[in-house]
Amino acid sequence: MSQELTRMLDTLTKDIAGAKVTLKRARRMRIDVDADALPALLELLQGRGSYVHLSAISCVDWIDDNQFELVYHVWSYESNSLVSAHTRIPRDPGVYLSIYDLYKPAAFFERDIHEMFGLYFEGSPSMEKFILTEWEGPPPMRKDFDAEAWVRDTFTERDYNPEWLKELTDAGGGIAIRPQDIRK
Amino acid sequence: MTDIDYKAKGSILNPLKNLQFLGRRPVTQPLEPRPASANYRGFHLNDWEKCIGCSTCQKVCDNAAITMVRIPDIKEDPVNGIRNLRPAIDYGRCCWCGLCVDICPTGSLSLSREYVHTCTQDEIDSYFVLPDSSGMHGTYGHGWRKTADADLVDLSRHPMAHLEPPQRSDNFDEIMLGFTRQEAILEASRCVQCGMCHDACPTHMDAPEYIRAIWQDDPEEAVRQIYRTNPFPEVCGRVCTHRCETACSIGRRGEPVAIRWLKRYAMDAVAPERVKEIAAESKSDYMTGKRIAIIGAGPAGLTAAFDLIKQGHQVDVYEGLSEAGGMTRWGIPEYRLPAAALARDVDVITSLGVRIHYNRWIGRDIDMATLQLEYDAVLLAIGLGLGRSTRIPGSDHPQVRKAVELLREISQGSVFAVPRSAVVIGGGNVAMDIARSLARLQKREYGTVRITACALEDRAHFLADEIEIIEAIEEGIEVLDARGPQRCEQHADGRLLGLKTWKVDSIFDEQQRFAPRYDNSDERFHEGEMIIEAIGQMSDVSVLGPELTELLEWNRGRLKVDAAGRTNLPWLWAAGDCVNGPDVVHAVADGHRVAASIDAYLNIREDVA
Amino acid sequence: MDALHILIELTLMPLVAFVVGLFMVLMMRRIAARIQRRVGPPLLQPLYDILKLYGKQTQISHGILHDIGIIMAVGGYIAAETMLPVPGMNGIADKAGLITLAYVLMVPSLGLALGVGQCANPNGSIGISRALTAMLAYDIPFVIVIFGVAWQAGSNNLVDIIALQQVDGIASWGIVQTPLLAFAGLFALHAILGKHPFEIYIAPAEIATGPMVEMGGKYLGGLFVMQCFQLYTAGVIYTSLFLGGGENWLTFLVKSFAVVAVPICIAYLFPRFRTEDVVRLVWKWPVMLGLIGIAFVMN
Amino acid sequence: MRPENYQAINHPPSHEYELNFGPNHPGIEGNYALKVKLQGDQVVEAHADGGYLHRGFEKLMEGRLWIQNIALVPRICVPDPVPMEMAYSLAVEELGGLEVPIRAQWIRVMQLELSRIAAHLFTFGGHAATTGMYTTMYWGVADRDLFLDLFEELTGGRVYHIYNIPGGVRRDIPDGYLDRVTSTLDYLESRLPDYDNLFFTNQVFVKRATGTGTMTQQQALEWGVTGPNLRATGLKLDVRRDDPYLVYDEIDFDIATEEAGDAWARTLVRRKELQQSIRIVRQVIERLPSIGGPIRCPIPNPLAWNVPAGEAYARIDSSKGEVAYYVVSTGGDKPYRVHVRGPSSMHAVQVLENLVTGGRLEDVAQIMFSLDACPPEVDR
Amino acid sequence: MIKDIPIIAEQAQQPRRTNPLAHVFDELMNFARSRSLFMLHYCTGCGAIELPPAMTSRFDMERLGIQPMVTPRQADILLVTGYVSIKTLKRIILTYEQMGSPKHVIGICSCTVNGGMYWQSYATAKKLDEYLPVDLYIAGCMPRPEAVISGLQKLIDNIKHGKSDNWKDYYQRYDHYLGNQQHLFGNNWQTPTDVIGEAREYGLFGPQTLGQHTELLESVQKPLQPLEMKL
Repeated sequence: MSQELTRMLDTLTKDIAGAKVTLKRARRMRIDVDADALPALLELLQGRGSYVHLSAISCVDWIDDNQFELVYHVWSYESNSLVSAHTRIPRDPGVYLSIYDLYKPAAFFERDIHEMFGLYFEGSPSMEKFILTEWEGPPPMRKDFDAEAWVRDTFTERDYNPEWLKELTDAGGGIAIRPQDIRK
Repeated sequence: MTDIDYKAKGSILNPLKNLQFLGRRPVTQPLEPRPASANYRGFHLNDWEKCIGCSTCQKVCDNAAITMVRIPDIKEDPVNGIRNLRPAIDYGRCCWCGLCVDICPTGSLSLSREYVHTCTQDEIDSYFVLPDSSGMHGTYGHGWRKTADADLVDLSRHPMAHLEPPQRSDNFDEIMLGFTRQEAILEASRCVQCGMCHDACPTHMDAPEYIRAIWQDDPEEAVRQIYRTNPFPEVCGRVCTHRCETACSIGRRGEPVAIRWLKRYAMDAVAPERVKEIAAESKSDYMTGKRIAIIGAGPAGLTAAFDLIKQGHQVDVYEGLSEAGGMTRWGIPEYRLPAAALARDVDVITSLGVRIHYNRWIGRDIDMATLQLEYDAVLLAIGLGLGRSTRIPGSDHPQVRKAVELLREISQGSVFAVPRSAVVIGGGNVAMDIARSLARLQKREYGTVRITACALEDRAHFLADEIEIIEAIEEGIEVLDARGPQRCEQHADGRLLGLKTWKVDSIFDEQQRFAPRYDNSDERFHEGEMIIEAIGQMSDVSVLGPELTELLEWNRGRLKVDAAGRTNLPWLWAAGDCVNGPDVVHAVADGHRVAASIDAYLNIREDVA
Repeated sequence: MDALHILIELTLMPLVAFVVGLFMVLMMRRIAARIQRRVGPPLLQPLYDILKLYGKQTQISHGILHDIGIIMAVGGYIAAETMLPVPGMNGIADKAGLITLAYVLMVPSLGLALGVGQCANPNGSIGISRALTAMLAYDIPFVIVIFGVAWQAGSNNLVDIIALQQVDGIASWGIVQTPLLAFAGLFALHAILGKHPFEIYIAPAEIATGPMVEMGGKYLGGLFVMQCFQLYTAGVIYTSLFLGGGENWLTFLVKSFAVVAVPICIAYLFPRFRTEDVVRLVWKWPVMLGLIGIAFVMN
Repeated sequence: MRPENYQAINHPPSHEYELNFGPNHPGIEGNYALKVKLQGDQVVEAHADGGYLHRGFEKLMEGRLWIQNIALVPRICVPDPVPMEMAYSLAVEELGGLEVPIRAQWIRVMQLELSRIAAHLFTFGGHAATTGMYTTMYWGVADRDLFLDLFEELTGGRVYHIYNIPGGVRRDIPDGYLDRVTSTLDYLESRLPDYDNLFFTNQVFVKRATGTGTMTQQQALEWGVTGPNLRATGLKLDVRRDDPYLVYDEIDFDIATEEAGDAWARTLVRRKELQQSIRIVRQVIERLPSIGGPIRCPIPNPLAWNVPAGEAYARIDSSKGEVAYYVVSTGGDKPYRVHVRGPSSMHAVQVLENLVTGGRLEDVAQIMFSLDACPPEVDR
Repeated sequence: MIKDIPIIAEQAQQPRRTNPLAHVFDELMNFARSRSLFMLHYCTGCGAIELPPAMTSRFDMERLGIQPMVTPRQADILLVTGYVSIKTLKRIILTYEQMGSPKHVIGICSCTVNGGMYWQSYATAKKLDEYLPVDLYIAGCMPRPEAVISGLQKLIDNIKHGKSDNWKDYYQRYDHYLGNQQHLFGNNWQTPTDVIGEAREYGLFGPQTLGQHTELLESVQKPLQPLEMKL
């Protein structure tokens, strides 16, 4: 069945330049596609391929390539299969097209990606902050934001000094390796 | 299971049926806390007897909740891999996931069934707890503890490809074939980075670091880490006594990480030319102009040479034989350590500028007095070149040989009559080496193996490595334990017949002195055309000459040196087996120590000058 | 009856009401606990709650009307208690009629409305508007029932009504004489108490406890006291109207507690209605039954 | 008290006013907020406001070892944590090419379904409480506690089980455990008539729930509704069937559906699922003793586990809907990226806003609970 | 439309009450307080999932006189159940300031002590006692209902003996708490409650009530708009 699906997808995507279909395992297909062609691909998938359920939009920050990868996971209730459409866009300026008019759930995911990665979606119904309304730092999910360093700068650790520790310190022992010592 | 038409079934009076509960007993539990289930994840318990302070729990803790605390009352024992650290838990971080329990290499950590702890702001320090086996507020018994099927520690070693007995028993090809890249990464991944190996290693090799580098598939970095402390990685990667593996925390309950083989893998994986570059990375550009003579091109001498040349001194090594390596060259058979591997190590050292003068026997070709005059410092690293004798009746027979000497002959390729049967006295690695070397020769010459090895110790206390014994048996050698040699029997024509042994009852007396007691009712005779004594070695100190021997201080037949390896003469140091007894890695450690001492001495002299 | 006697009665009657009310609250909570399969609060819990609330250090007032509102809420009930005869004490019951009582009983709701309006919390405002709607709903059957009983007894004086019912034992009780009115009355009582399914104005999940939203400390304490009085009032009115009042203290208390227990038992088995459903339901069944009852009475 | 802060709200001329539903509000599931604009008690506009439970899980997971994350994931959905562990484990197993032993798979199914039962009991309680029927809540939570006892015995933790790790489960089932599961299931079944009398056939509740928060099939598909909420619109769709994981394709169960698509239908679907879950667990109890073998496949040392590079998308049907984990590995010892798709990120935001708008103030809480929205899934 | 909202508080503690009954009265009040605790129904974090069991039939908190209350005005104890995201922490502080004294904060789970599970998270505050005075901690992640009940019993015991009065510390060292709040929330942070005024009212005005942080507050303070007031 999976073979048929791949063939079906191959014919579906033959007009889309640069689209590459790979079968990852049963019911999981991957399509790599250029950023320009993605909306057209999704429209085809939804309209002719019955992939009506947008399961998620994932964003991956490939900072070394200076790119964001957007992965659109769409599910078909008819053929019971998932297509993950992968596309990459430059990290700068980080603007892309919304697919809200195709898939309504995109509103949430695009808004989420906007506040977590700072990637702007043109045409999305709301790009207002939702979760991080009171956060002033950079988009936190970007790889160049070092959350642990931020936490170190902002908060202090609790400094316990229980009796047993005092006794050990007096006897020449005491704290040897703190947990932060082993973290690089 | 039928579907109910809920809407139709409902009557407005239906809920009133539940007024019956007015007459039923409540389900409420008593106010006192219930006992938790048998594998509840409550507060920590730690069995301090079992805990070795390896701090693996700290590494797996996802919440950075574990601090290692030094307990002065506990004795450190690096050789057996015990540190006086114990984990303390910050319950302001802990999430009771129990990963620390599942990964604990010793199984000392467990979680109790206790779960109530409350405190006010003033008592907040009570959230930082040093768990022992008594629990937080009293013992509630073990809850979550390690089980066999849930261990996160990989207790079994990744097997290495090796030659099977039929393939190896008639040749001197190297038995262990080395890890492939995939195998090495898998084996390296077993390491929990506790660093017990580092502490136990005489030369304190950065084993966790190079294992990590191997795991990260970066063998060059591994080689770099290795060369920081050991210029004999090819040798140590094969024949080291691997105290690291004895101390390895994984070895507490399973097979230790194959640290030695991983070292060898790192060397195998990097081209020799690249190794030379890496080894030379920290070499000083500045030449001090000091000259140092080193007698003996064994591991100790060459290690010292390696260090000293890197510090910019000029080093001359005098070697009595035709090749460098000392005991590692002549005393270890090729199937364990191919000469080519050793040559690569030596090559790296000579590539830094160390000059080795071969076939220069001290006392014969050059004397100590000359060296003292020509050089700023002299290091004596002459090793243990002579074998000891059992001195039992008949041991002066020409066919009763010393193992080291015979091994040297085999290594040098000297031709001698291979005996059809032989008896080896001794249960150490040298005994196994000579037994297995002879076995190979026998197999090649006669197609059969007739060798008996008898050791004083019983099987559980053999000095040789377990794997050596197993392989020896596989190769057809009869290994007998607890046999005390009594007499070398001769035929009337002077031909050697074999060895007579008694069963050993005990080896040491109450004061732990060597005083074997035998059971002479259990007497056995082992046939052998040749008997080889492999019970220990000694130094050939005759090279020093009587004058110097007089001047130096001695300690039970060995040179007396201070902690830095210096003799009582200011210009003379001694290092290696001749001081410490036989052990390659110890010799390397010694080489480093002496080199540091010499370097410090030369620098001071320079300052004075 | 001299003035002093009246004065003593006027003091004692609210006090008795309060104490009995405390136990009614306890009963309510215990019944709830029992139905919910748990143990429930200790004996003096209602008293502890009130004591604690009055002992709070912070007492936040939202203005003078807020204070007055609470005073009206509690005061209205205190006034009502003096009009409810108990065994041995009539207070001013023989002077004030049922109509007065009905009016006095509206005071607390109005007072609450006044007080909550001051708090400027939208939840409170919604809550109070719901409370007034509910009042509008339950007052109609309530008045019908009162009217019917008064017609039946030929007097709108509670003392007379009780006396009449005690003439002939159980047979002369209102519940036997006018069962339809009694049922309508129970219905109205349930709505007056504002228990589920008529609990529309507290509704924590919808409007976060409505009128009580800004009440803390002694204001909330006042509401707790009011609750004691409310339960007591409901129990005693119904006992007086339909169960022949109290022949002695024992029967009086048994009857009142029994009356209160009925809506409470029902309350914990039902969710709440929507506002319009409450109005629709209360205007439908009890009003219909009440009117039929009156028709019977008038015949 | 600073007096100027106690101004009355300036009512706009159209008599619209805003009301904050939450974060501290009993009508909100968890710590979440809904800003509703009202006209009378008609909701004209609703805006969800999340982030009160935001912890940055996805960032945290990038900084922790593969195995450390198993302690982290259950916290993403507190009332129903097992599917979170499971989806993460499934994704890592797919990446690492781990073959989960059959026995572990059956244990996992049992755990998933027990978790579903516990979550549904909790939801019934919460839903009933929004309409003021606390008795159901008291019962539901108390009966759920019996299932937590089962979890405690199996996994060592009542709520956060941390029991699944990539490769299998952490402990085998204790002796006599299956008997105790059976008796707890029997108890629950004997309680179901009581629940029916009290709650499911309670006409007051039926009246309140019918027609509340109705969505059509078309809307449900368009808004990305999943799980019981989708099935309440009459669609027989279930990840367990359509995209089977573990051993669900060997298990016999019906997909519970209802047609109406309102709060009542959603509750009823859960009620039926409860029975189906009991049925599934009973099948597991029947099969499990005959399935031997290990409970976990060997995994590398967790401290030095480089999961092969790649990406995996694991989907699971939780009691709330479709849980999915998108995990990307670059071959390191930590995930490069984990994206958590909680079902409530649809239900608690877009769907809730849509359903609440145009409805009544008194139904807001009920709609939220009938959708079984779980805010921590949204906030992550 | 500005309304004056006076605070009717108990007069500051009398130096020494001579009336022997006063002592009995105090004891009685402490007892009543300890036996009647209204708990704010606010699920701040994941530990809240163990509160329903503790409240409901199986563990029935009402036996101890504890019942959930919906608004802060009515509540005596604030259970901070686990991690507090910074966004929630603001609401917790607002809520806390609106509660009537005497009030008690209970920090449940690891996260309130030292960050717990989320010690490296950019979104959560790590130590609750920096921002609010905490009366009691209950250990666990999350604590079981029995542990919660044990903790509450301890709190009851402390209140009965008049020991649990950390709430006074908030007034006496307001500057310290405000400083930490400003550090985290920014310098524009303000709440609708006039803590300093209340401190004066209660006679809890201490040397550390005012300080550089309250000065900063004074300088940035602005009348709050109704919507902001509700945050």
